[in-house]
Amino acid sequence: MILDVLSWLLLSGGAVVLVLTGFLILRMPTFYTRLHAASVNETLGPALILIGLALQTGDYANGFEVLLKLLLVLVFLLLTGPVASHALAKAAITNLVMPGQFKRIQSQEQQERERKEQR
Amino acid sequence: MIELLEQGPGLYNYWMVVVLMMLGLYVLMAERNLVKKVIGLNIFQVSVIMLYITMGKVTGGTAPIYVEGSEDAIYSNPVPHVLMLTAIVVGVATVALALALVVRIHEEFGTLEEDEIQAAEGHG
Amino acid sequence: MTELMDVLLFLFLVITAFGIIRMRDLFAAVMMSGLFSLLSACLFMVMDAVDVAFTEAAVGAGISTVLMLATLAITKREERGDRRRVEPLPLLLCFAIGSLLIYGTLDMPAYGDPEAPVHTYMAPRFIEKSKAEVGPPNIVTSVLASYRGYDTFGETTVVFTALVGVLLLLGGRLRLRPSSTMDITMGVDLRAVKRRQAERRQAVVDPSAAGDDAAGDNGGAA
Amino acid sequence: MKHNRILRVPVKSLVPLIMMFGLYVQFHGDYGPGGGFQAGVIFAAAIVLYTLVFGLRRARRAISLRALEITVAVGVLLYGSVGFVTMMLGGHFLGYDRLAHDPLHGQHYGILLIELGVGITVAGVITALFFLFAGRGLRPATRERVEPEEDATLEESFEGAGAVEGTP
Amino acid sequence: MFAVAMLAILICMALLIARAFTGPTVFDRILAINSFGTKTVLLIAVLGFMTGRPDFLDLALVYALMNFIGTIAVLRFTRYGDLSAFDRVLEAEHHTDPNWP
Repeated sequence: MILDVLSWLLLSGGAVVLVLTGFLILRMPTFYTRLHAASVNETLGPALILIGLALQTGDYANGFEVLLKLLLVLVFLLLTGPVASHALAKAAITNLVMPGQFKRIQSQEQQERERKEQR
Repeated sequence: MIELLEQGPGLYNYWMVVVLMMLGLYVLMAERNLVKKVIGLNIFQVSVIMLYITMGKVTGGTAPIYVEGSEDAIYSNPVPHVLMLTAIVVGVATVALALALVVRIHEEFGTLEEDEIQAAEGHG
Repeated sequence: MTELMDVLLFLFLVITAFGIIRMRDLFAAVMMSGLFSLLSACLFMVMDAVDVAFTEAAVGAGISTVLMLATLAITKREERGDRRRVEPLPLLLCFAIGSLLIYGTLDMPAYGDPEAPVHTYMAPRFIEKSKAEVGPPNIVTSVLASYRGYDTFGETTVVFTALVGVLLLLGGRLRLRPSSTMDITMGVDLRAVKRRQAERRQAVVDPSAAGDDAAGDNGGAA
Repeated sequence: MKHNRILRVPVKSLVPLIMMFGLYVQFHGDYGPGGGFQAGVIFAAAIVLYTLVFGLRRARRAISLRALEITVAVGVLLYGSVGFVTMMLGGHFLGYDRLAHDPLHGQHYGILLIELGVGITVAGVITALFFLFAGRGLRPATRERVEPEEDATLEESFEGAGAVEGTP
Repeated sequence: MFAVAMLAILICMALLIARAFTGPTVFDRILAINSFGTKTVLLIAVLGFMTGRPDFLDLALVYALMNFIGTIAVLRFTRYGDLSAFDRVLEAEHHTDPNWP
């Protein structure tokens, strides 16, 4: 029972995190701020949801196996997500601009948008 | 919306499959860029696979792997799955070969646009 | 809920396909095709095709994308951007064929209908007997490997043949070309190296005949 | 500065784990989703990941294309020879019942063997495809061709350089 | 309660697809697609629990793995414009750095 409540809390918490960060990814003004939202979306959201699911495994016959696999997935996501985010940020810094120079990013976005409108 | 949820999607899947198929066909016919054509081929292929898998689904069924300890479980049809498994494998082989051809064509003509290649060959 | 997922995912899939078609940047199109493949794998999962979802995820999202990226790296990144108009004839043809096909689907059994003709022949037999006849709990594996073993043999051969084709097209003799070696040696011009070597060899050759033999042997052995 | 240390450390530890997972998929395919093809792709994916992070030359030093060609052929041959052996034992082509006294055991061995054949073939093919496509990139895509003969002499002279200099 | 999580995942997917299409720079697209891969992993996991057969988590692992490989490949491409020319960088490092393995 307690496990159920806890799992429900974790799942709904994960859902809220996912939706909020999803909106942030869509609405944030610059790339680096979006990256900030996305890394939360890639680590905290899955962690909450997967732990919430892991608390439910007691109901199943092969629960232990499922629990093990869930934890494996969680570890894998927590290992690769930040690495991918880091590589992305690094690639963006070398190819795009430094994070401080927001104006240049914005003007670049502006240019891209204008070019799109022209097409 | 509520009716849809009660009755299930009905023929919706087939229509979406047809739309996807036509998108793929349009790319194959109208696009001049060869890499884009390969992508269109991919879309077409996925639509065909989707058609088969849609047909294999049984309402209330589960994946065709025996559930331990239950005799009366309903399973989805495994035959389309097997056929499409083969199709995906052959599809990736096709894509790889097509991409190799694209690479060779680019090395030979320096372009990926079909009309330019035809012009370079002299009957464009 | 599963029906809603089905509807939404199909909608996403079609939107993604539209987006891919409209994209001029090939690199972006390839990335979006990776997304397309992930979405379709989700749909297979929803429609109970676990093995197909497995394969599509492994192939479409991973290997296909990587191969296409490698192709783009060798060729061009951008599509030629001068034509932006829609071609009328193919569009018309697509509409015609599409409406015919949709007319054809009106007679199809509804999604998930257990009485559909597909489910009345072959499949029940496989589902009932495969445990006793073949053994593995995964029916797909037993059909794939045992009942339809020829088919899988053909598939393996096709994959093998594709590799042979690609080897013929891209392989050649398997060593680095001079220009690429130049790339790797950080811009050291191999042709200059070669010229210098030839000069040096000439210098070795000229004073005595014995040096000639030694240099020739070494060159030949290498 | 070390190049991409953050990428390298996790990838180095991930690659063997991914290969092990590929083997799990290969031999667990009877009981759950998976099988030869998927396992081959996952196995190849591990090599692709290694190549992407550590470079093509290092990967090729570990696995040469020649070896891959042989591997692929061995996979197809394994599949075909299972069918041949069942014919030799008096059954149909790929009728695994004859492989053991108990038909069910025979089926089990047969499926295991041919899945192994498929897995070996696919792993080899995918890795070789990636090597071929990525290795092509080493040559800048220009229209001028390098003639094979000239190519050979260049390489010869480059390799023989040490020898020539070593002869006083 | 699984339905809530599933709905959230689907909404997040829609938002990410929107970002992947509007994304002004390439990196926005990569970011969106990478996050999308994680969402598919979650979708598989939650779907298994929703349909009462949570034993297909191997798939989730494969999705996560392939997503990671795809992201790394795309980043290689944006960084070096090539999947193999970065060998140069690695080789150079190899020559200058005595501690390199």
